[in-house]
Amino acid sequence: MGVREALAGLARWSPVPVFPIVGGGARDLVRDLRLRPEVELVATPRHATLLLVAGRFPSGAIPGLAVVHDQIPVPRATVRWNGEVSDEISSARLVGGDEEDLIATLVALHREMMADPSRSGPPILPDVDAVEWRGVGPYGHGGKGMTGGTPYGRPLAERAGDRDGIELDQLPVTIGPWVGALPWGLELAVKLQGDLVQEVEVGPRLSTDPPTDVFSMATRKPMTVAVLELERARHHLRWLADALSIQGLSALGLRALRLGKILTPHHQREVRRLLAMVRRSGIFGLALNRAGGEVTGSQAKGLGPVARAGGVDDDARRDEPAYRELGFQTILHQKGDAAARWRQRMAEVTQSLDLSDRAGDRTAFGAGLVEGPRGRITANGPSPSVVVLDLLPQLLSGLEWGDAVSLVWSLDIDPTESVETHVDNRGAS
Amino acid sequence: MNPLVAVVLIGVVMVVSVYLVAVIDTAVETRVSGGRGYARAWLAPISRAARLALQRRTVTERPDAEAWVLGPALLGGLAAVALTSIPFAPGVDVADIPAGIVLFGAALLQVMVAVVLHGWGANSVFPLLGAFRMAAVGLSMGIPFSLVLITTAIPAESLSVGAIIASQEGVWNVLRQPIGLPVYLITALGFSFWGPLQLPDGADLAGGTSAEISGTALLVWRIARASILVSLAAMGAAAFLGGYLGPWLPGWLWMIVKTMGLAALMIWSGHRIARARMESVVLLGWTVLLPVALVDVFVSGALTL
Amino acid sequence: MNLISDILFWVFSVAAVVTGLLVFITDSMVRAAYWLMASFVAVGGILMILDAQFLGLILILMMAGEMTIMAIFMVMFMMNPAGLNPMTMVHQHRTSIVAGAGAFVALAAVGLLAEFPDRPVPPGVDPTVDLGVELLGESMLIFESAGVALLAVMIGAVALVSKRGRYGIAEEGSEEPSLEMSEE
Amino acid sequence: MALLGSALAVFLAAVLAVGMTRWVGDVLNPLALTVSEKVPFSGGSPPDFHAWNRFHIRWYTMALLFLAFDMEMVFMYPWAVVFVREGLISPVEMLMFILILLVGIVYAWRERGFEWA
Repeated sequence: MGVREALAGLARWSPVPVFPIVGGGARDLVRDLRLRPEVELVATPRHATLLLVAGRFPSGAIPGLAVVHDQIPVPRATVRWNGEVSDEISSARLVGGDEEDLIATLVALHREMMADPSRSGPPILPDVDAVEWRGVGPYGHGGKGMTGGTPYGRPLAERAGDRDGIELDQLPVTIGPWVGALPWGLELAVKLQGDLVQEVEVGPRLSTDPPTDVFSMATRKPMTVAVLELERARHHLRWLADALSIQGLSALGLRALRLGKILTPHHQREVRRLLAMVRRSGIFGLALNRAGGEVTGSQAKGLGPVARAGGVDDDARRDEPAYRELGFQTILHQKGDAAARWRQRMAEVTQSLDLSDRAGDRTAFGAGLVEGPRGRITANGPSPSVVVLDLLPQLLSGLEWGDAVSLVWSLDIDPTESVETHVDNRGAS
Repeated sequence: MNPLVAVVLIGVVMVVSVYLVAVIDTAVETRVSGGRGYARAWLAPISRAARLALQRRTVTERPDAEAWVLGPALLGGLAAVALTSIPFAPGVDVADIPAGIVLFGAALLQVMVAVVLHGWGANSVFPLLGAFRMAAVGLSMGIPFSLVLITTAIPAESLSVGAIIASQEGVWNVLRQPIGLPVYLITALGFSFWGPLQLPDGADLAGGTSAEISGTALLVWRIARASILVSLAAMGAAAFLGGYLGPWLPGWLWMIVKTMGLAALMIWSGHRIARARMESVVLLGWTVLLPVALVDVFVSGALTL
Repeated sequence: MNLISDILFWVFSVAAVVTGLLVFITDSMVRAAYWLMASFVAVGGILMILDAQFLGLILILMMAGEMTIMAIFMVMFMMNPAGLNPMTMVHQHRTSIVAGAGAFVALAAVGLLAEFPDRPVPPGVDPTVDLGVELLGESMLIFESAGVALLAVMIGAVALVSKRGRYGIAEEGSEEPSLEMSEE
Repeated sequence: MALLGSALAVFLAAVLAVGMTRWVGDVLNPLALTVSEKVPFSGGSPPDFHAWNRFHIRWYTMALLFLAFDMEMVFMYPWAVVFVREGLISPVEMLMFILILLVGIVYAWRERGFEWA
């Protein structure tokens, strides 16, 4: 058919819409794909053509993979980056190598799909209703009475009391682990009453093997301050990139990401310019003005920027001679809410760059306790993300959904951070 | 104007301007992100459209199918009918009726209905939240939006858009009623759910009312949304910037320049201004924009006398 | 021209009646609300055919907000708001049939028996202007007292529903005081 | 009337164009979805309930206020047209009307009727 070929010829030049499923060790790689004009990371599988499964997952099984795969409209295909052959989707294209290889595969596969939709990946899940409903009930729709039964295969939400003193429906819904609105891998079982989050439970954690970044290396041997601080600044810029896109500023987020990738201590001016743009975006007045979510006092212990944003002077760098020589002073904010955490990290980016610039070849840490970008990393304690995940239910309840999302991102959570950061390490020592 | 000519005229205006909106959007995004390659901005809208045309539409288990179809169709229709009330050049208009700004206002307030239906249709949690957000935004912004438009009718002594443009022969309304345009643009962002007020389709809802659609359904939704933006920009140009009035250039060219200028400003805000909180938007509408719009009405009115 | 007007009149009339009927046939609260709006839009269309442009358009403008509010309130209060289980919007059949038939007969009688004025608006007159003059002149008192009535509506609504309602702060479990007289 | 007829034609044409585009898409890619492809998206877990539920809108105070305040629109449009013609009487009368209504808004604001989260 002529029309189809003509459209396929044009569609070749479209950015490839990719829905990512991201496990341990692949977050930075997938996030960097945003910088490539060939690829577009989308927030819902309905807008995607390709499913990208990247990184390590606990015991090989990827929760929700089949569901999300089937939700991608035809023509669709799956790319498994650096994974095992035994993964769930038999038709997945396996790729290893670097970003260039991945991009090349994504683009080639997208063109193939556009040209020949018959090669689209078949649905994984069986074509049967979850609940028998067809023909059930007086009208054959699966229900009985006004609210009874499971009309069209699913029940209606149930009534529950509310803080307004009215009894209204409460909708239990599991959001995540793969949704553009939340950090990759975070699963929240929420009970919504209207647009308000009444109750939250955090779903299973996707902890995998211990991280191999410079901060976890620093628990074992001293590292140069210049490297550590540059990496910390990079980490915060990557966080800024994610958090900005969720506040509707994806272009500004790209700027942060791009800067993070090439960051050196001499980029002070560019960083300041970016931070000024963030401040001028009105984010503190429009988006974070009353987002709430105070984390202060003892519950903030060891949470790095989150603690310091709440006025808790908690920073392992204070006790390091190298940092003392550099005249290191902790930056503190007082309120401990979402806005304070943004301000805290934004201030720490410039501080870290400055430290990195002046550090020379000083080294620090190496004795088991390290101040990582998310907080304190110890030889066998829980990682900061795990601590924060435990705080989430209490922080999120009662918030409007948009505020809840802003709050989650302000906490800088990586659900793939392992529960015990250094299980291997403990075995070795 | 002959209905057939009218359909062709509005059709051409919409196709060209929606394409330009998409190009400007990509270009601004590239600029803000510090990237390179503006050339792709010209091709991107077309290749994306082709890709979406080749994608299968999705449906959910038990949608309100009619509402789901009607949402985008109504949105597109409303954008078109809103454009009919605006003269593009002296004498070039489809329906410059005596109650022109009421026609425009009616079309724009119905946008709320289109988006609510679109979000409701999917029977899925993100679109549903998006639908109710649109209702809240629309109800908060509706009154200030109408008020600032009504204010432009005071010096014209008529509700016709043509008369409003003609009344700006000496001095544009943007100077006569300096509060009007900012309030209009903020509320216009609300009705086109663009930029900082992109709440019904926001990133925190994974696409909101459009989270469950794909293929041509998504394509027409995006086109309709851009058309609404164009209609609002065109009305902003007509009501506050003197429409086709201006020296040296021909009238229609002035109209295009002003319309795309306002559209570019709104698109720019989408990349430089953060998404507002829902509650802040409601508070902004009722406790800031509404009183400010009333001040606009009475001060501008008093100055006219 | 007259033929087109006639056709449009019949199209809008039939649409107004049919969509009005659909309000009571559909199971979905949102559909019911917007069918009602469609009915009003059709009536607005008829008004526009009668050259009452302003009235027709303002009706459509107003109904967008009003019917959206109706939809969200119905969704808020009705169980089964989308009509996923069949339900009926019609209750008290006998009473409603009698009331409906009575109303129809009364309105039909008015339609057939009343003498309607035949005063076409002369061309060149803008009815909107007349409406404005009327509002500021003769009907000033009505107009201002409408303001007072609307204020009463607003205050009543806020007093009844606000979080800090008249029975205390809602979050603390506000309760309506008992109507029983105290013993003292 | 003729002008409005053209506007109606434009509206219908745009609605039809949208419908046609969808139809062309459905011809190119026929709608034949399996059960799992129709599951509503919420990030990987199929929903347990219908999303349509009794939805508690927290801003119902604002909705009720709109209902009342919106009436002012009806008066405002004709008022603006005769503003200049009628002279000083028009702002005075309308200001009176608006001030009465504004009392309601101020009261709602004081009662925190616009806040919910």
